[in-house]
Amino acid sequence: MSRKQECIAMLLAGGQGSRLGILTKNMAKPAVPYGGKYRIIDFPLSNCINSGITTVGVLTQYQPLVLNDYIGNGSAWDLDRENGGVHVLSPYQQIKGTDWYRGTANSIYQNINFIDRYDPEYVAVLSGDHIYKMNYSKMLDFHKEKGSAVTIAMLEVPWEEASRFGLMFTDDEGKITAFEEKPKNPKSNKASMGVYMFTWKKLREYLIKDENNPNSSNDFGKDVIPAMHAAGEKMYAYKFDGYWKDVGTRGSLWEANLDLLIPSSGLDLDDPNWKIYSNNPAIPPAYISSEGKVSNSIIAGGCDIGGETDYSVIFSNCVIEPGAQIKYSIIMPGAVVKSGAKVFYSMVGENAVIESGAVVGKDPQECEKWGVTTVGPELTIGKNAVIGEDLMVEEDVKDGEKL
Amino acid sequence: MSRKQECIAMLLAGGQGSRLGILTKNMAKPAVPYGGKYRIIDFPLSNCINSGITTVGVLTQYQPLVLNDYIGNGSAWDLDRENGGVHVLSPYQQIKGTDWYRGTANSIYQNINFIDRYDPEYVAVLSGDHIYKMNYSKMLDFHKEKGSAVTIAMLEVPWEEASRFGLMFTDDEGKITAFEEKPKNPKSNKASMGVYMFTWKKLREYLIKDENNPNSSNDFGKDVIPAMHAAGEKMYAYKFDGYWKDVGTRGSLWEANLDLLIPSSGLDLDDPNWKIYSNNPAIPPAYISSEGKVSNSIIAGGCDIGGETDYSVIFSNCVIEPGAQIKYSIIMPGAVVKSGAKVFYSMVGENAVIESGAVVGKDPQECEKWGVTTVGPELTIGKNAVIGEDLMVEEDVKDGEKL
Amino acid sequence: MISRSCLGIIFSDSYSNAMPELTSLRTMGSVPFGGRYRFIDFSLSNLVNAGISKVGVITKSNYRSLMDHLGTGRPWDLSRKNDGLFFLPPFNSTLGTYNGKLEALILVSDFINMSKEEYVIILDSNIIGNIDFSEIIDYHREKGADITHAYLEGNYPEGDIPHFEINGDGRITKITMPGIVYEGSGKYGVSITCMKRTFLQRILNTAKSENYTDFNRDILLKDVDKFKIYGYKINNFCTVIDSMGKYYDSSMDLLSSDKRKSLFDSDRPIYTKIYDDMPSTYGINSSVTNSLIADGCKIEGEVKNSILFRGVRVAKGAKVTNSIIMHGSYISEGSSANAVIMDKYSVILPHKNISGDKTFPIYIGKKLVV
Amino acid sequence: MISRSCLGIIFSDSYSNAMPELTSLRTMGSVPFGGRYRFIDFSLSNLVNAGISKVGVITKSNYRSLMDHLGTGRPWDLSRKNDGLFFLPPFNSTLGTYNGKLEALILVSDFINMSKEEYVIILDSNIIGNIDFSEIIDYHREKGADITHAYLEGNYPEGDIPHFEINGDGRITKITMPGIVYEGSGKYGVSITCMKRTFLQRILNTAKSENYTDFNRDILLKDVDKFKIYGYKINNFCTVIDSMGKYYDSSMDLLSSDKRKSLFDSDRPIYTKIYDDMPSTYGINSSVTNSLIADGCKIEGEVKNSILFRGVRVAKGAKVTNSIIMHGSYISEGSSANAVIMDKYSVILPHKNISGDKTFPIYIGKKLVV
Repeated sequence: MSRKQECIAMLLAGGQGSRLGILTKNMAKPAVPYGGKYRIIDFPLSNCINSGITTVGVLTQYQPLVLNDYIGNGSAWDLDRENGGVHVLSPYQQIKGTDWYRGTANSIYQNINFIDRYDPEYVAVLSGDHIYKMNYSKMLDFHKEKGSAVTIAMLEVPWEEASRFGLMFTDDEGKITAFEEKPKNPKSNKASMGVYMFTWKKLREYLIKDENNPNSSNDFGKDVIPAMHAAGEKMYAYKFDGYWKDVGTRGSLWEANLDLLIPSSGLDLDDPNWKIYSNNPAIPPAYISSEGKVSNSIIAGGCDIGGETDYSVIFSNCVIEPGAQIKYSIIMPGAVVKSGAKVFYSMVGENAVIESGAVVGKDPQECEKWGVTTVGPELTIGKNAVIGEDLMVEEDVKDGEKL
Repeated sequence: MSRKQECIAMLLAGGQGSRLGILTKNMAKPAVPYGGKYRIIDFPLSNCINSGITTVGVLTQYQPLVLNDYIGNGSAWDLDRENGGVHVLSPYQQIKGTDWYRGTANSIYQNINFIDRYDPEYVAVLSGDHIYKMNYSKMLDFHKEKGSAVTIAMLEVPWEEASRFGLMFTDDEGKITAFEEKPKNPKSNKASMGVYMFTWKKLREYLIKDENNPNSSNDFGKDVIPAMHAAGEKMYAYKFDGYWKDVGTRGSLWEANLDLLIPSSGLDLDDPNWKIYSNNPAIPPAYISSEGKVSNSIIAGGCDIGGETDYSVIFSNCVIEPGAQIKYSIIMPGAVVKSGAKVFYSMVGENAVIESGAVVGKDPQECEKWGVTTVGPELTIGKNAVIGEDLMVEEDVKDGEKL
Repeated sequence: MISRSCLGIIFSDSYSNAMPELTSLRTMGSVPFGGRYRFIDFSLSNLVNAGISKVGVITKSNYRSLMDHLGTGRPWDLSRKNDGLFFLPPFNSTLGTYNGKLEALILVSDFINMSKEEYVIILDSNIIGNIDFSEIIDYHREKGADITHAYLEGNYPEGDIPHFEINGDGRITKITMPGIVYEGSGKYGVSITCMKRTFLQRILNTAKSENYTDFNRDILLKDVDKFKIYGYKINNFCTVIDSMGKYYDSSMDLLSSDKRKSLFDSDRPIYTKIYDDMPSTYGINSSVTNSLIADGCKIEGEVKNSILFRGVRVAKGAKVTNSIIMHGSYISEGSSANAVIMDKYSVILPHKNISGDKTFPIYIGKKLVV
Repeated sequence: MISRSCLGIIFSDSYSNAMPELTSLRTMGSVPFGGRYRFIDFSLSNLVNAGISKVGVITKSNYRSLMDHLGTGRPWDLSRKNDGLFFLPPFNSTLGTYNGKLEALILVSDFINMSKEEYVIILDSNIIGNIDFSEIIDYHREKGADITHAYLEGNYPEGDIPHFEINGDGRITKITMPGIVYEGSGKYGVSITCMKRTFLQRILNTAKSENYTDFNRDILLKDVDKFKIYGYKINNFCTVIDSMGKYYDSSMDLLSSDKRKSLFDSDRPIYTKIYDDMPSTYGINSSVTNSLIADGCKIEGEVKNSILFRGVRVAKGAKVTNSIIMHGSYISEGSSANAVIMDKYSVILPHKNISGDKTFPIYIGKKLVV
């Protein structure tokens, strides 16, 4: 049933993404909405199909239902295949008991059988929570050309941010000579993007070694890569220089959405040669009413916009009633903002309702220490309630309440 | 994404099927091969699609990989749907920790969200390990007509076997008045087939009650059905009178296969109006060579038959070399029986190799207490090895060895 | 059966010559409508929303754009192992075409005969509405009808459309064909009919031996007394588009909230082919009011009382009013379009003003640069 | 790209008039072969096994059975959101048909122009073989060829098939067209050609302006010096079926273990439409030797040196030798068939003996009762 594939991809979608708080209460991080009609996982999945990789394992053990439902049979990404396609892989019970995924490396280890069925020469291991467009097949060409055991995608980050990343040192050929994990005083600004291309034979060998090492935390970055490095395997860095953003925090998720409104951000979702696919619901076009005032915004299908939106991203099926004001905000699918309500510098979760007269978030200029306010999915913010900056709303807020 | 469905099915495929021994070491019971080209789960899945039920949840936590791989996107059963279709549901991690399925009822309880997405009026709960052809839509009509809370499919079994089953007592209308679980001296021969049609609102209510009952073992037969009965819910028995076989033991699996060779068994897999679908590999027709002698047998595609087969079922891609003899046996996919080997009254697992001159199993007439011999999948039985009756071979047997 | 045992047959070509501008390069069924749809999406979605999973699409000519649109049928969940979507070009016709619906149905009678469904719904592809076909089947069964024919009530539309007289039970007692133009109001037919499949087969056999070709004239009118023909009233928003005027007006109807919500009922979605454009972006000085905007548009100018299909660009200082702008068209800087229907990939050059009237919209052909 | 960037174009009609018995009701591509396949399955499977996921099928007439067989393309994994299987009837032809391959390709040049693939493989549907097309593309690239043409070596077959002279590098230096009959042996063309898509577009532009229609005569023969045309030798079992004799002999070839295994290489499976018949049952007194038996047969009698398609019934006492029995046919009690080709659903009545000769097999038409 399964035929040989030159290269398959394993997508690490396991993370609960706790820094995203209430937004990931009921879904894994890769299922979080992004960019008006997408979810984060659309990016690695679209990159795969656009790179010609048609077999993808999605590794998850945390709340897979939303992800499973969203991915469905994979047809949205042209990944519904008789041979290969996209498969959500949760841990399973064995005769001797159950193994939860203990780390990123262990999650691949537990799916060695899945990978072996396709007898691949190369396996791409991808993080499921970054926004970027990347041609993995070019990375594979580089990997093959270098005869590398593992090739790590690398991005030069601003020096001041380098200390937040796993860093690499390379020679002129791109060969990796040393690593440094989130150092206080970085000596390199070459950050790992969490995108690995492995020669499967090598990876398989090191996964088994790693599994047999009782001192290992079974993590790629912490254990497997260093072990390969220590053993002198050929490792190369593959330079990437497009848009790339880790959306692991509320602030960065908010920012990454607003980046879409900045032409110079380098993120173009409208390139017909590199489409980002998503699971589209069957909804009509957006309607902007006679009272609607939309400027510098993205409005997705199914919306009914009667209010004012400025510098904002409004996801599918939202209703912004006449007299409502949305500024510098992200309104996720199906949310309703009623007349007279104001949402400033905030994120509103799926299907949340902001009742009339309520105020959510605050302009940074009016704050001492600003932060993005987040309203959890399915919540209701009562009439005339006022919610300040930098808050995470995890339950309904009553009429008139002030937070 | 998910639209309302009048009736969806939940298929209990969780069982390890320990009585099938080595055959279920690497797969859940519903994935066990049957009938030359089928697997057990083909029967409930085909019944679903033929009954017009197009949304099916398959509940499994034990070795789901083979099952997952076999079900694929569901296209073999016409169950690859944008809305609905077949979904394998494994237990998942929640914020507060992990819940393995604790019992059949608990496995449905844990998937209430999945069911609610389709907002069904009725939910069919089906066992995944029986061979039968049944129109669930007729059962649903009966269920609706009676205004029942739960309807249980019922089969009249021979009195001498009744004590092996959960039994029901009914009035003239089919209303269930009492239950009896595997009694020593049965007073009814009306056995439950493990096929339930529930009104979802009712089932949902009792599942939540059952979950909150610390004394419950969270099983349908033991807990939920008795609780509904005790509360006076309307329960009806729906009479079925076709072929039905529990293939939970090696003996019954062997028998159920050979039943296909008996026209009077009542099991017809060749009915164009009730096809049994299966995931067909791309293989050529069977080839019977000039030396081949086939009588009273079923031979699936991709086989190369040079030997003698009598009263046997030979699955896809088997090779029976010239001079080999197969009698009253079940040879599962890809197995090879070499020249001069004999397989009598046995089951040979997938891809097993019986080397030349080996003898597997024995004629019941030559045994004191006969039982079917089973050779596990992927094993090799060495040259001239001899394996007696009623044995379960779980590892390779050396040349000349006698068991 | 849990899924309704009913077969769907769509005429993709009905009335094609009624709108030559939009159908010279495409069938009626593939005319763009409502910002992201094609006509046939409504018929197909109504069928699949009623649980019908076998649909034949009868085509005559110019069906390539329709084939491209329908593809494997996946967006309607009609890409099936059994059943699904069946393209029915005039295979068996020596002329490669047909006259009249009866003749077309006779030419595809293999398809009808090999089906197993108990009922069949036959309809035209230029009917825009969200109609619960399962209700029609239930009604048909309940009334014990031979034929159930959908109808609307109101001012008679133009065209040779059958007018019905219907008794208290819902049975059609008299049918008249008015000729081309007609005044007044009443009940008039919408080309959606429901029959038992075996009944249709009987009609087709008769038609074949009697050389009947026209369903309305040769069956409905002739046999209104013999057959039990029942009328099913459509209460939702429904429009049959058979002229450019009707096309324009029906499009503009979608700007009315009530009609739009009646058509895009979220319980019975309208499916269409997916193109994966990004959501539309609205520039800093854009102004958009009372308009429907599909995905992939980039709006820097002004849009009012208009419908923009996917991928339309409205440049700075451009002004679009009372217009229908199809996929990929471009309204350049400083230009304006009023009461215009721009077909796909057409362009209005900078500082040009094109203005029609709501009663006389101007059509700009596909890929035309004005 | 990881998947090869190549487009496939199959002529489903090539040589149809060479086997009128089998192609009067179907295209060449849908002729049954090998117990469970249709001709086109081999071309399609070879394409998809090389990672090609966009395939156009050019049809001329009688393509309904082919459409039924191919459906949405699912068995070949060609039911895709992007790419997949494209049916290319002669949409743009006023005659509804075409003469010569160049003309057909010109008629579908929209499809070619809108594709993005770097290479294109064009082939006939009557080529039965398991050929690694990725090797052909690699060879084409490596040689820097303009056109790569597959060939076989051996006794020249009948028919107007190009004969090649090939130099040490593999380049075709001379091409001759022998006319209808030819003796001798050597290298001869098999209609599988590989080109850059842009090169094909160039050829088609020339052909359009020069009114060329025949690929062999107007391109290969004319430009053998101008273009770098390379030969790719097929080493696997491969047969081109263009007559009933060849059909019969090639079918019987499958009873040879070597040829069968070469054709049904499990690394490159041959896909076909799935019918979900149960496996075949062999009765108590049946005798089956040296035969290929598809699923769904019920054999009570004797079968020898034969190929049985799915669902064939051989009654008690019936005898089938040296024959090809297609889907659903029935050989009744006490009858015998020797060297017979029975088309689908045909019947031999009880106690009839039909016997042809291996050099002159008898054909029994579809649904015929003898």
